[in-house]
Amino acid sequence: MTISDKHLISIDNLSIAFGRVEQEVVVEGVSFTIAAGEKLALVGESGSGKSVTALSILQLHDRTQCRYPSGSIYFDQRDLLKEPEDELRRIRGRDIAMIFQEPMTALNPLQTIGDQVSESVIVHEGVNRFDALNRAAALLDRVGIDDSKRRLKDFPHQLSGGQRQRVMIAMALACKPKLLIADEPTTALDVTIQQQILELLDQLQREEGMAVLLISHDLNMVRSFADRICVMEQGKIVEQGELQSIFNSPQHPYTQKLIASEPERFENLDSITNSYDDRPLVIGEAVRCHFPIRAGLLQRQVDAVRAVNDVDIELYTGETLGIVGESGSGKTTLGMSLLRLQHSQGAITFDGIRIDQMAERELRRLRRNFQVVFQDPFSSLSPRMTIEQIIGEGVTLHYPELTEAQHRERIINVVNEVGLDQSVLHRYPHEFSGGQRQRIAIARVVVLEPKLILLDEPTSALDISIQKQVLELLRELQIKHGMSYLFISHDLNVIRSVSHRVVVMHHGDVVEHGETLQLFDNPQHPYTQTLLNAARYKAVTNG
Amino acid sequence: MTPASLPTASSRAWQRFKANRRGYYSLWIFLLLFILSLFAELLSNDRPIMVNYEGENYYPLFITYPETTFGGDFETETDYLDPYIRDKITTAPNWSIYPLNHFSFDTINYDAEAANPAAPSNDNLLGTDDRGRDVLARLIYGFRVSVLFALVLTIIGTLTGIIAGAIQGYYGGRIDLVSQRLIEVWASMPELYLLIIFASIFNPSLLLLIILLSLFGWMGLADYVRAEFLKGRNLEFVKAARALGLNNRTIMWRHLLPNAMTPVITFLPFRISGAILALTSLDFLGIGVPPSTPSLGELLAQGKENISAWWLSISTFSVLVGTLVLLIFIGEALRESFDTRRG
Amino acid sequence: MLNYILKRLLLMIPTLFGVMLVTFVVTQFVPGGPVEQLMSQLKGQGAVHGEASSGLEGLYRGAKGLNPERLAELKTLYGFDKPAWQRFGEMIANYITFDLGDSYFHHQSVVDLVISKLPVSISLGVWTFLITYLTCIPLGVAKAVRDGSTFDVVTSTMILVGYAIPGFVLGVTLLVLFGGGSFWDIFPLRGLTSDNWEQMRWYEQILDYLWHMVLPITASVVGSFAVMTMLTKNSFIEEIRKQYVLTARAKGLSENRVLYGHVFRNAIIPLITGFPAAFIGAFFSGSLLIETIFSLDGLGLLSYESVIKRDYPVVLGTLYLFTLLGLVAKLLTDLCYVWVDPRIQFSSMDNR
Amino acid sequence: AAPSQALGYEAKYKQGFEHFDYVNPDAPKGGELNLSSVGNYDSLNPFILKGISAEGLSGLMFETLMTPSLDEPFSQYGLLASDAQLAADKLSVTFTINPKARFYDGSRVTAEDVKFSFDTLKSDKAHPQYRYYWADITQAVMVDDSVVRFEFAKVNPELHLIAGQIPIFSRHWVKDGAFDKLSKVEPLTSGPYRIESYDLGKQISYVRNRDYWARDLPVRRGMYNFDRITYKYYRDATVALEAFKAGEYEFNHEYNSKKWATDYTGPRFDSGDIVINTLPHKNNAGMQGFIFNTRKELFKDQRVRRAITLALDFDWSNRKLFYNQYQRCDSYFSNSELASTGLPEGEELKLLEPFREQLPERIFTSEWQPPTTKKPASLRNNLRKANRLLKSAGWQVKNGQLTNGAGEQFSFDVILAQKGFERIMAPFARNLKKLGISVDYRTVDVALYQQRMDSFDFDMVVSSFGQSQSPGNELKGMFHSSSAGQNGSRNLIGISDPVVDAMIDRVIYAKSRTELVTAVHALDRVLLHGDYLVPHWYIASHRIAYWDRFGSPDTLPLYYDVESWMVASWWKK
Ligand SMILES: Nc1ncnc2c1ncn2[C@@H]1O[C@H](COP(=O)(O)OP(=O)(O)OP(=O)(O)O)[C@@H](O)[C@H]1O
Ligand SMILES: Nc1ncnc2c1ncn2[C@@H]1O[C@H](COP(=O)(O)OP(=O)(O)OP(=O)(O)O)[C@@H](O)[C@H]1O
Ligand SMILES: [Mg+2]
Ligand SMILES: [Mg+2]
Repeated sequence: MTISDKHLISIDNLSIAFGRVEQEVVVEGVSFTIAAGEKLALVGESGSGKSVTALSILQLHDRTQCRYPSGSIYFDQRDLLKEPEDELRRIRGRDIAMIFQEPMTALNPLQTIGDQVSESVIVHEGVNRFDALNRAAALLDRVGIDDSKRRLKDFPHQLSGGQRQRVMIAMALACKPKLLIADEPTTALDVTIQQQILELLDQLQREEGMAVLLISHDLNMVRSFADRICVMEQGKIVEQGELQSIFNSPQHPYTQKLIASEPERFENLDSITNSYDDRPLVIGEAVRCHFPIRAGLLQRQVDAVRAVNDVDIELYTGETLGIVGESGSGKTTLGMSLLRLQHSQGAITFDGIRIDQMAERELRRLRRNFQVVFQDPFSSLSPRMTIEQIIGEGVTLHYPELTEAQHRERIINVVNEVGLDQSVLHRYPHEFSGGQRQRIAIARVVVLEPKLILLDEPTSALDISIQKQVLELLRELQIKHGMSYLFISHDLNVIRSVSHRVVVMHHGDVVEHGETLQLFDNPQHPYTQTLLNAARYKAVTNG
Repeated sequence: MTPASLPTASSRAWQRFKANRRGYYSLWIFLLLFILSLFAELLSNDRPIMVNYEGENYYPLFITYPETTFGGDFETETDYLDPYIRDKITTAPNWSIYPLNHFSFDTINYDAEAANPAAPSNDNLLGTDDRGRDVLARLIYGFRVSVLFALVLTIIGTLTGIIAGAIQGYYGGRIDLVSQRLIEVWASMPELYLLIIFASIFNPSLLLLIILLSLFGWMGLADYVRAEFLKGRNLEFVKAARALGLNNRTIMWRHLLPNAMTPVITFLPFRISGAILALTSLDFLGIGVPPSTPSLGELLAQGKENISAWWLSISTFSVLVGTLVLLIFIGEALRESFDTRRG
Repeated sequence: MLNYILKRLLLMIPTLFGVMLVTFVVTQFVPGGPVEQLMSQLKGQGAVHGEASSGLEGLYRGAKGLNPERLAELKTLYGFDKPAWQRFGEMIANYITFDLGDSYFHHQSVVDLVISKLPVSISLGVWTFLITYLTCIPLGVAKAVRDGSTFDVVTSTMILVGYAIPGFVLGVTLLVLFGGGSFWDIFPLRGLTSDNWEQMRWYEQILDYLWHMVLPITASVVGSFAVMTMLTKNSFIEEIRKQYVLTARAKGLSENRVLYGHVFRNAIIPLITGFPAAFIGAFFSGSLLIETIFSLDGLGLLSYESVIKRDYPVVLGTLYLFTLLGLVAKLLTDLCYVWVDPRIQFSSMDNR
Repeated sequence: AAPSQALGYEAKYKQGFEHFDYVNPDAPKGGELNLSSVGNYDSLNPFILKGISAEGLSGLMFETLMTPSLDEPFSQYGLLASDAQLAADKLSVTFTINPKARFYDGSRVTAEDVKFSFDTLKSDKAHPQYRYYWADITQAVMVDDSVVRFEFAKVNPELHLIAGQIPIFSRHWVKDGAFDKLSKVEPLTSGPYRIESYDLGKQISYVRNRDYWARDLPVRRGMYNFDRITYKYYRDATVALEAFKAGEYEFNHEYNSKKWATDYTGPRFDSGDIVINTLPHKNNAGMQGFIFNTRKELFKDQRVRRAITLALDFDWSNRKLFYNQYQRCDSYFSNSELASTGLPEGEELKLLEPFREQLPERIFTSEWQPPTTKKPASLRNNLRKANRLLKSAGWQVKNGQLTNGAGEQFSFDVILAQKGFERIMAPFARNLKKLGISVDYRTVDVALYQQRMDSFDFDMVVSSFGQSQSPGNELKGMFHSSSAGQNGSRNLIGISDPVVDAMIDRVIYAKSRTELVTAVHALDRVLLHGDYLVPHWYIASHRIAYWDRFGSPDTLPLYYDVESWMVASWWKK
């Protein structure tokens, strides 16, 4: 194929295989091109090879693990597959930058975010450290991080999920690359900030002619942002074309299915009301969690991040309570505090028992009843355990009576229920796609059938069909076992479709709560209003 | 795929181990050498495997015959290398089959001419040590004793180190604070004096040595493991494991330890070789092993005493380097088998 | 944190006390104290010296055996007439003011003795320490990056050979080859400086010093590469495959910047664990072997001899000093952990 | 009045002699001599408890009233003293100090200095050994400025000689009395050398005193020829030898047979730059051996001891371990005229006769000879003999183990203080095993060893009984019954035999040298026939190597330590 100058990057018949011993082809014959200033969206099933393809553009796969049976990646007249490492290094970060799918694990845990964001500027543009830090602060401002000067000195673990994602974005944009690969860049962001980010990308595209390869499950976002669209399924591109034509007349059955599925509110969600008379399952009274801000040589505390401020919250048996709110508003911290996974003040009652002062040893026996799906599934999976061990561990602990066969059957069932094949069981967490890991994290928890699950952004990395499958599974379990969920999400559609009630958090406070539909229809607090407006606006513009 | 055919975690680990060819072959070579050395008696011995004397068969390797059996003077065990006896059992019609090397670890080549330590010769392929014992035989037996001793010592030391380090690092707080101080006190115990005291009470033996060295051998590693655990216990997957309701032991064992193995595996080969050397480091106090026990350390010590007898140092040193290199390569493969991010 | 440091500092007192107590008690049970040593010396020929009698042993004509009167006299000489608890009490009281007492066998106070041995120990220690770390870390990193390559195998084998060469054999071989009369007589055989050092100009003095250090440092450094290098290598390998390294690479950083800017800090915890101890060791530990071979007068020899000769003031005094330093070093190590990895806390697992 | 003293005989050198026979009176003066020492030093005062004093101090700097000759058993000639006079009651000796005697600062050596030296050394400020050694010298009395008298507590044939050996130093060296702290001040003495420079622990140089007061004295003629003598310190003997080969020092005395045989090779030896030599001597080598602790039941039977003695194959050890450098100890006074030979005759027989009853008949009928494996004898033959002896003592081999009637197995332990003896034990143990005896041997910490010795808690050890040319009191500690039960004594064997006691008394109270020699012969015989130990070996020469730069006297002394003789009487070519 001749490479037209118009194409910034052109991928031809690319195949990628993993495994040192037995090779497993995960991407097969993929071809697409992106012109300068063009915005291409790569959508598709979770685990279809989107991230792997994106990484291969930067040639970042571990060479001992990964092979390219066929294909070429031309960028700037050069085949990146054949370029020497030195050349690639010059391209990376400056010409092509990437926003990684899982911002939590993609940041260096021991470097301040200031250093991480400013680094590529220092390296590629030779700016001195001081100026680079200033630029980093400005960038953080632009991606919506408050108090950016102070945040420069923070380490990644001090940030919320969404904040980390924004750091990742700032990092990628630092050198104004010619091509930005954005792998699920906004999954952890609330709608308002998401909007802000997209506008920023748009602006850069206009001003600098930046091309964008957007990988996303959020069709709304794709629709409002992309020029062209590629659909992937099982390692192959099944359809590609102009945005409108694909949305209007999808050809491939998978594309059709994708576009058709929109989250709907589950029907019988209101039936829970009768149990409100009972005692709530979880009561949190005046839950408070402040993180000290330290400064100086002796690291004395000078101030505190008020992540959660005297929040009162209740959750009833069989209920799903949605928690929404700005990124960094304390949702995760609140959830963790309620489960005693985060040190906090305030009274917490679970099933009539005060657990806030309970010793860890006693608490351990109760833990089976309340489980959690972490916001970042990757780092919550033990890197040296296979999926079977990870899922089986809880089962062995809490259902010691099961025979080996039953045990295994149970694991296989749950894996299937979250849409994975049982062949994944012997693999290790790093061998999966983001969405797959998320499902594994969910499977690990639901298999225990606890009374309460804290779901922290459980569907952010799932495409709509899988998302639906997972939500249905959750709902089914709820009906069958009367399970309760604390459901944290930025996706208001999802919240709307699954939750009985919703609380809205803002800067560590619960600013509003109520029945889902009521609250959605008639928001009281100004923040809720902005949030819903933004969502509505988004829906409308994409309408 | 049927569930049964799924590779288990351990079989995948084994696959990874095998994938490191060098380590894999090293393991085989090491095992081969070790197993061979377990049969040292057959390879290198001063007793014939079989003797036919005056029409009857004897099996001196397995049965002790007094010298009088073969027409000698003494009712004590026959010295088959004594020319007097050797003559009787090898001149026709009598015959006998000797092992490949005619010396056991403590056989003195009494009838050789050269002064000891004697340079390599047809009789003693690697020469003799300072009292006329065959170096080759001592190497073979010494390898066995040293490796066994070192393995036991290493296993004990490593396990204790891991457990102590893990508990301190994982629990932290007061447990860490107090046990660290206790260890500091324990570590500063004048080991040498303790050993001397022990030596004045007990008779030296390998077992005593193992016990004594084990008392102190674990502390260094404990610090490393503690550090890894301090670091590891903050990671999210540990939080996840706690959320699951796992008890601390399981979290430490299954979640943290596999991720804290770097120092353990790194030190393993060095610990083993260190233990091999420790076998004689205490000799001068009289609490080393009894002087006839063959050990690589003993040979090295002799090499030091007899610098000009190069065959002592060089042969022992080669065995030691060989063992160490094999162990390091095995260790490397072992590390890779822990490294799930590999194939 | 401040709280924690204070707690650690305060805990040093009972720890030190424990250390001294344990050691003191142990020394009470060791056979052959200084009095016995002197007794046997007085009796002349306790043991045989050399393998054959040659008629040169000093004869003590009055020798008759232990005389209780003399024994008591000797005991007083070393202060052993007082009960143990009293001696311990006095010792601790002195130690608090850093009065470490006088050696039984030397003419100096323990402190002076230690100070007089420092130049040798520091010379040896600091050079060895520097060379070791400056070689091991880059080498370990390079090996980690090229894991499994020929370079990796060859360097591994080399450092292992160095590790396994018995120190004494290496030292003497170096001496014979480069210092002795049989081969090349290039380097001096003993001491830190030449006899006429005082008369040299300053740059000659430096050269002379370095000239003297070559052999001892070589001998002490060769065996020290293996462990550190392998530790560095393995720690790096452990980290190098993590996702943040991809991020760093995606920024287009040079390999060195990725390795030393990003991976290093994550991989360094195991290296830190040994570091302060090694650093303090560099100043205060000395090496018996090297000192013996190269006729250097350092702490290695001092501690060994004091243990063997039962020079208890030196044994206990140096122990006190070095334990104190060791405790400080350990605290520093722990603080380093936090400094490297701010997520590390020392609080108990339960209250988080 | 006599300028010489001798123990029980006429001194060889008569008044007015020119020089000792073993020096070259015309030796040229000048040049340097470099020597070595293994270890360390931190003191310039050789007389105090603390510290290790520098090599050469006592020999080169300190002088005594009398000085011994090296070719007589025990004679002394006036050095600082021009005259020595034993009182008639033998309870004191009076020395007249040579009026020429000077310390190196030019001040005269006076009786006050002598008294001061004696008093200081006997005080509790000095090493306790002097107090014990001179316990019977009660005091020094200043008769006048140059005459001093030492008084004795009791009569003893040696005391007046011992008094002549007291090292003398100036009282101005010590000044204000803190003798035990005096470690870094150069001693003020009268000897041929003084310290030129020193570097503690590393080296020390002495320079010849050109105005040495005694340089023309007959006892000093032709001696102390080097202008400068330097001792260099090494921590390790192997390294020191390398330094020797590299020429850092010039003279080396080797004590180890293996090293002597294997390490003295290389280009410098081939080219003749370094000379190796063995100098014969007549030092009394005494007796060394694996001694039996006869307090143990196992070794009470002399037949058992004899049997075990037969199992040591000295000829093998000498050939295979010692490169044929040693001779077998065949007497408790090996290598000297004090060793017994042949059968007892004359005076000696008369001494033994009264004890015939208590003595084995063999003493009178056969000469005692250590077992040998030289042809026609053989180890096998010796072991056969041993076997018979053991049988007659009631020991039988059962299941390969020697067992007695009570079913006890024959086994014993040997503890060693030196690792080097393990290689000697190994073949010994092998041979014993053929007899069915199992031996356990191991090296132990010196302190532990000492403790076991002091309490006689051992079966067998290596011990050496050094002897002087004129044995005396010390024999009591070694072999007398009075010391057998005394913890810490040197009678490790536990000999408690009235005949031995009687012979020792004869030795101690011998009136003349001849009487002494006879009594010693008789004692030797009794001890040898008691089979108290497995005799070892001795060497009748000094193994030395030196750079070919020196001249040495044509005549060798008889009784000497080669290094101090070399320092005193060699010269630079
Ligand atoms: N290191 C690896 N080893 C083996 N298989 C891998 C590895 N990395 C990814 N895979 C497999 O490759 C496939 C594609 O993964 P990829 O991460 O590209 O999916 P994705 O399209 O990004 O999915 P998602 O939307 O869930 O992130 C998945 O099936 C995954 O299991
Ligand atoms: N360990 C910590 N140390 C200091 N500050 C922290 C720490 N963890 C969280 N924070 C801060 O607390 C605030 C709330 O964080 P939290 O993770 O609860 O947000 P969130 O609502 O879950 O946001 P997101 O939707 O982005 O995940 C943030 O400002 C964050 O920076
Ligand atoms: Mg992905
Ligand atoms: Mg969150």
